[in-house]
Amino acid sequence: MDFEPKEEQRQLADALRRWIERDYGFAARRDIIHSPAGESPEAWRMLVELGLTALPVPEAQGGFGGGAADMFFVMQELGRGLVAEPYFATVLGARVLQLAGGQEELLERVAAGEVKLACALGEAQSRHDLADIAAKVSGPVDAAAVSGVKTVVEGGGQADMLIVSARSHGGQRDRDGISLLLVDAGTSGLVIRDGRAIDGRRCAGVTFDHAPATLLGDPGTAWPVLEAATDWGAALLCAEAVGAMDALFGATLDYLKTRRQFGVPIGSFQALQHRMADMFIHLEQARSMAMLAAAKADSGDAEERRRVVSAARVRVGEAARFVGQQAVQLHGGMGITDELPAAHWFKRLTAIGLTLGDVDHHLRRFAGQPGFRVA
Amino acid sequence: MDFEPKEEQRQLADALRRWIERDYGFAARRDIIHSPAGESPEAWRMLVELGLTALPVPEAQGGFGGGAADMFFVMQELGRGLVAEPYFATVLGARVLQLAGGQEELLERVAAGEVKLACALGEAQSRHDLADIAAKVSGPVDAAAVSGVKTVVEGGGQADMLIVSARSHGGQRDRDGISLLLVDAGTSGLVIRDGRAIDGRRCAGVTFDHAPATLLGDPGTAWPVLEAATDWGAALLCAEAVGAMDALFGATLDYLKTRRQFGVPIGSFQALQHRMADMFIHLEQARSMAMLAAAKADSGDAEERRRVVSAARVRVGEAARFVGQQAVQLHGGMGITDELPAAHWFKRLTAIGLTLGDVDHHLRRFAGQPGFRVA
Amino acid sequence: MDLNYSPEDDAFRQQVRDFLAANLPPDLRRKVRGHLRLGKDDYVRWHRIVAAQGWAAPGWPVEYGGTGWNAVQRHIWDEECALAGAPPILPFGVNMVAPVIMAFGSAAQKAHFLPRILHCDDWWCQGYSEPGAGSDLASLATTAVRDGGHYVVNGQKTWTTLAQHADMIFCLVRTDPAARKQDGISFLLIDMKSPGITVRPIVMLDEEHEVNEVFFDNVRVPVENLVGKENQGWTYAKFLLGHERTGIAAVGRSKRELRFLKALALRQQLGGRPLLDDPVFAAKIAQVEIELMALEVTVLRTIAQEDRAPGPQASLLKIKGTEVQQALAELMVEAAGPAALPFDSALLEGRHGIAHDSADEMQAAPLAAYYFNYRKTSIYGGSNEIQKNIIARMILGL
Amino acid sequence: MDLNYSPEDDAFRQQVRDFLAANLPPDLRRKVRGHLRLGKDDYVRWHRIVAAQGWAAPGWPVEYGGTGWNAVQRHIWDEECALAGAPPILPFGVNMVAPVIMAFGSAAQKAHFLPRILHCDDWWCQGYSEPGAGSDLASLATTAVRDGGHYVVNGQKTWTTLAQHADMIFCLVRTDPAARKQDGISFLLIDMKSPGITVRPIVMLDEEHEVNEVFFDNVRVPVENLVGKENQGWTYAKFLLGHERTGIAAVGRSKRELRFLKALALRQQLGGRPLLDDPVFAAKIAQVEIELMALEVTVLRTIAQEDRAPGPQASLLKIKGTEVQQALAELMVEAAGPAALPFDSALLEGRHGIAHDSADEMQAAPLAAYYFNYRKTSIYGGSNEIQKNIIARMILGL
Repeated sequence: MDFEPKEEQRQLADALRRWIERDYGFAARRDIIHSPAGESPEAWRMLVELGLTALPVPEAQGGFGGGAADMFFVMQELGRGLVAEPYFATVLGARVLQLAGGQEELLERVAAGEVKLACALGEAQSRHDLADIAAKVSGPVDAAAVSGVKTVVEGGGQADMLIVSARSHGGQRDRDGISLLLVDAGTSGLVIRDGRAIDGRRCAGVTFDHAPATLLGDPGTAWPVLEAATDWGAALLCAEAVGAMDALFGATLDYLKTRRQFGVPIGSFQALQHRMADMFIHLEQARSMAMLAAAKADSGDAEERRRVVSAARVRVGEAARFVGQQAVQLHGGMGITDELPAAHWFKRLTAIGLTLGDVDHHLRRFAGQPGFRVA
Repeated sequence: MDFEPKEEQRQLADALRRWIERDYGFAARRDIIHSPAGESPEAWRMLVELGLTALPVPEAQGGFGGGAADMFFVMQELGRGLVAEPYFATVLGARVLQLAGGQEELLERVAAGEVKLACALGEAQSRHDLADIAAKVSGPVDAAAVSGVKTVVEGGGQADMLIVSARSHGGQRDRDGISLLLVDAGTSGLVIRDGRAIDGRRCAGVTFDHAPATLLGDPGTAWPVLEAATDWGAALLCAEAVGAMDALFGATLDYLKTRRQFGVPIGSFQALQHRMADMFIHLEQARSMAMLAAAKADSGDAEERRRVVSAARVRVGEAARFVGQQAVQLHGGMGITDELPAAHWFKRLTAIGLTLGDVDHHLRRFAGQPGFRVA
Repeated sequence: MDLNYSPEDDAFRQQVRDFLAANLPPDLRRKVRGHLRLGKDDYVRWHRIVAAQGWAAPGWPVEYGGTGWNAVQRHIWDEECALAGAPPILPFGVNMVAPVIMAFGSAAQKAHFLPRILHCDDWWCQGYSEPGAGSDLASLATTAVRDGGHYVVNGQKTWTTLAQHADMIFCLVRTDPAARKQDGISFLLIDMKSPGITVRPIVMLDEEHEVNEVFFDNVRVPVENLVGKENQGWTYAKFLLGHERTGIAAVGRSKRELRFLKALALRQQLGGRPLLDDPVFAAKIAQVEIELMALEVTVLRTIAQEDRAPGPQASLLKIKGTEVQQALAELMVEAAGPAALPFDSALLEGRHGIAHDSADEMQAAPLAAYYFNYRKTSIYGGSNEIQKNIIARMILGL
Repeated sequence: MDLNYSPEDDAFRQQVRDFLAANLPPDLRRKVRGHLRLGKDDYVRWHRIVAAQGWAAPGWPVEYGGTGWNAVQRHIWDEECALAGAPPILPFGVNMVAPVIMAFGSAAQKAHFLPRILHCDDWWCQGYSEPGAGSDLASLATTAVRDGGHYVVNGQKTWTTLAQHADMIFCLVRTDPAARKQDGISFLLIDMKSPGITVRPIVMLDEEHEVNEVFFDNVRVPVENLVGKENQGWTYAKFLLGHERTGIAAVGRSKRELRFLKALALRQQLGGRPLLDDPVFAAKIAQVEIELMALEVTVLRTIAQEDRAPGPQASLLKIKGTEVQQALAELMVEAAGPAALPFDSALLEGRHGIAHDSADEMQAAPLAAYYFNYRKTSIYGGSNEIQKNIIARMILGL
């Protein structure tokens, strides 16, 4: 058993962190997220150069064939550095392509950093249930089209290609009948409404009106791929959240040691010390679960994967809420200004908590696994 | 609006408290609850003398016609003083008799303190659902008999008469078909297994085997009476819990001011000060809800009564859990010995939380009222 | 013990409701209920409507323009305004500086300022906190040095709410640097148009410009604008802290937000049923609703001690009031789910930026900003940690 | 990063399971799983079975009778014993006094005491806490005054677990009253049969006789029973605190209790369905289960730093371990509902007092006592508040 990064994992994380410290600091990030584009071509180039787009892509498609455990250390750094580029959207899309099969050329281009992806999965009514799909597939298998409205598509306005979930048959919340399709962002029948999200990233509403689309796999059979890919993505979000929490916790600890009131550092007040101890415990428990999720996110045992990923989302989500809220509280007024990174970690943690299932969703899913009822 | 006791309420509470301080102190109580009988005839005589058995009985039956608001101040003192006599069982029975009607003579004898009652309502499978009744009524209306097993009957071994819920018709959890019956404790067909409860009181398992019984009201129609009476009882338990919490909180505050470690009173540690502030807030919020429940427990508006009583049980229950556990914690080792009253208040609060519905039961009931869904 | 409102109270409530139904502008009501941002005009417009009715300052003595209502009536007024979705009457003038002027101000100050506060002719802001003096307010460093008929003020205030709109600021300033820290403080009224004042916005985490830094660079303030005696300002500030504070529990506002939350949870779906019918989510809402019921009774218990100042009991109301508000805001975000992710500042400001697909989206869009904004409530007005210190010391004697 | 057990670990686990299946007496297993009370004989019997296998002190060096297992193997052993429902090997001898004797004791002490500890020939108890020295242990007042070849001990210890069975007690005593409080303390081994020792039971809230007061009235202790140097006892006590403490998380035991809770919640009904299927109750169990999963990984992370003492990290394990244990106990009471109300001390002691109506009743009857008893876990071994102080100071540098 080993909880340390391997040497190449450590090197990559270190390189990423050095780049963030040098070129993606708080002020640089602020300019990027408030720019009209909402992303930075230079930053993207750097992520590609570091090998991050190639990391999760299989070696056969020019990638490094990294697993969720490799992604763990990358996502942790991106969370720490509040990197707002559409990287997660792209690698989540790459994971879908890899699991669905049949898009090897596209995967190569993703690995090379030439193509950005986004996953259009949620709809207005679906909340956290990704099987709740009203969008429809029409046309023959070799000339399919998609119609429907997808909401809150992270990186949807920045992507070159969209991966869309839509229904080939079945009732609106059936797991049977779901298809995944590939849609070119420049195609006809597509309206993308790009906007900012609460964490400074971009998300879009996307309307598909008979948009030409390529089926990924057989029609109506995509649920296992969709679930496996989003579990993998959920595990990555756990790692990112741990990175963000770690940094936020550190900033709060510094603040408690330097901010003085009543003639002493406020960190000398026992009530605040115990709060910090509680935050520390949350953080360590969350870190443990994020590691476990990374270890199981690409497991072949689907129930074990579901169980561990949902457990991690619950535990990390609870920690993110507590650490986020309390870090802001302990910063006092400074914690709720746009001017310190504290609030931005808090906002990112909040956004993560609303992405790919909230705590209650995953708690219900965890308790819904057959193994839960075995005493 | 007025939150203060009326003059006669205050006088009765004062008299009760003086008696408890004089004759029902910690050592005296210990002897009573460890005695074979588990109750004290002298204490009962005193409760009768103070008018407590007459208090909730209508004036027409020789009582004082007191409402739940009058009982509030009495129950608060009994909670504070940890009085373990079967008083609650008796007045809950009296409330059933009053609401069911037709037992005026028996109510007179209850008011006079000549008869103790107990309510045999729960069964092994029912947990907190008092409509979950497997016990059966048999025989004609004027010569009914009861068969079944009732569990955890408070004061069942001390009572002269038992009030029993049993089923005249309907399915096991139907509200329709429930009857309430009166059974003489000395009658044939009755086995009473008396034992101690975790709070030092007495509770019994009672097996009825064709025990002769008198129907209270028409067969199968007792649910509204049962629900109204137990709501009234639940409001009384809120008042008792507030009294117990009040006393436990006071004892903890004293302990924090006198117990010294590291050369200072432990109450000078900020983490413990904040804990006490949290307990204080719980206590005051619970007190507010217990008052509201007392004001509405005999209301004619059944939905309002259900809503408020269940809300009060939830809020008081949460407070009891927090105040109880933290008071014990703050007492350190001393808090978990049998030798200080702290643990006994804690145990009584725990027992109250398991009687007539726990927090989750009442939370579910509160959210199940039609008004909850009106936005 | 009698927990019912009297028939007179009920009649009064009806009178208030009738007034609100007839006079609260629908656009303001819509903004408030929809968690949109209020501009200066919104506040002023509503204040003047209420002032025209003579109800702008229910807590004031009748001779200054108060209503003569008792504490229960004032509570009913607050509650009904909040339930209806009326903008708040901002406290800085009516509830903060006015009571100090009444109690300690000169005749000229009373004659000049009080009517202008009542009718919202002046917009006031509060100059207490400084970068180095937050929870430890008495360590403030802004100085006022007497120079003939003026004080010359230098220093910096911060977290000054809506100072960008303000005509006047009331400030705690240090007039005797040699004295013990609470003893050398004075209470000054300063015209915001005075030369030497600079207001710098502080953008908050929801990107709203709600608070400011206010810099004083040799600002000359006429000595007539000193309230009471020099170096007695701390006493006046403390007087204010002990003043009417049951409003801080915000029971009426939280009742309105609870309704919003339930309506949202009825529209949102889980497994094909309204989210409000999910046992786990219903239990969370029920728990907050019950906490709010308890808080309302606790407020009424405090009020029932008719016109005695609530004192340290107000700390309990502040803590619980803000906890309930924050819990409601958080549950709204949770109910909205991913729909709470988009951040649409144009919509928040009442403009229509992005084309929204549905009314639901428009209702969800402000919620995360609202949740973020409300994190302030456990920090400002004496953080909840400070309130617990107060309970421990003043009520529990620890 | 690799979170899987190695094939060797798996093989070792199977070996432990086989041993337990063959050697754990069913009556002990039943008592432990059913939350009944263990008597002296129960502990001794199991200790000697394990000792016969050579596994009674896995943490000891091999030369004293240890097993030579690595940290992961020791963890597997602990976990499997707990899962199987084995009585604990009490820590006072094996894990507390033995390491001190090994590190600081004389050759004679090692030769005499260590084998007797290994085979449970002596029952040890711990004499640390005093009425005036709980969290502030260093303020202890029990004195030992040198008189020729003896120390004469006077004073009182308290919270002494199972002292009523003990043959030996290891004590912190004050040998230099003039020194700074941590500096004048010595570590003495005292025969419980010495004249002048009185043991008084302290009955706990669950009415169990688990702890005691121990009074010393001119008790004469041979100087040979001093461990290490006079006035160095505090150092030895601290050494012990930094020792192996991942076991304190009690992951194996909590896994066993989680199974018990689920089995109970499958039998109990709500609305005609198993309580475990109620979404609200299921969510509570799931939350504890997830906390326990996280704790297990946190323990393994600590262990993975192979044989480095966990140090202040142990405070985290202590806090979370006890919180999980207490939450499980509380949920059991909640699941049992009113059935947890009867208190049957005869049943707890393994006798059959009251005739119970059903196996369900017998399973429910001990649960409230178990819940009450487990309130101790956040108090003893350094209260959880003290553990937070340690985290703040030692890990966070506050």
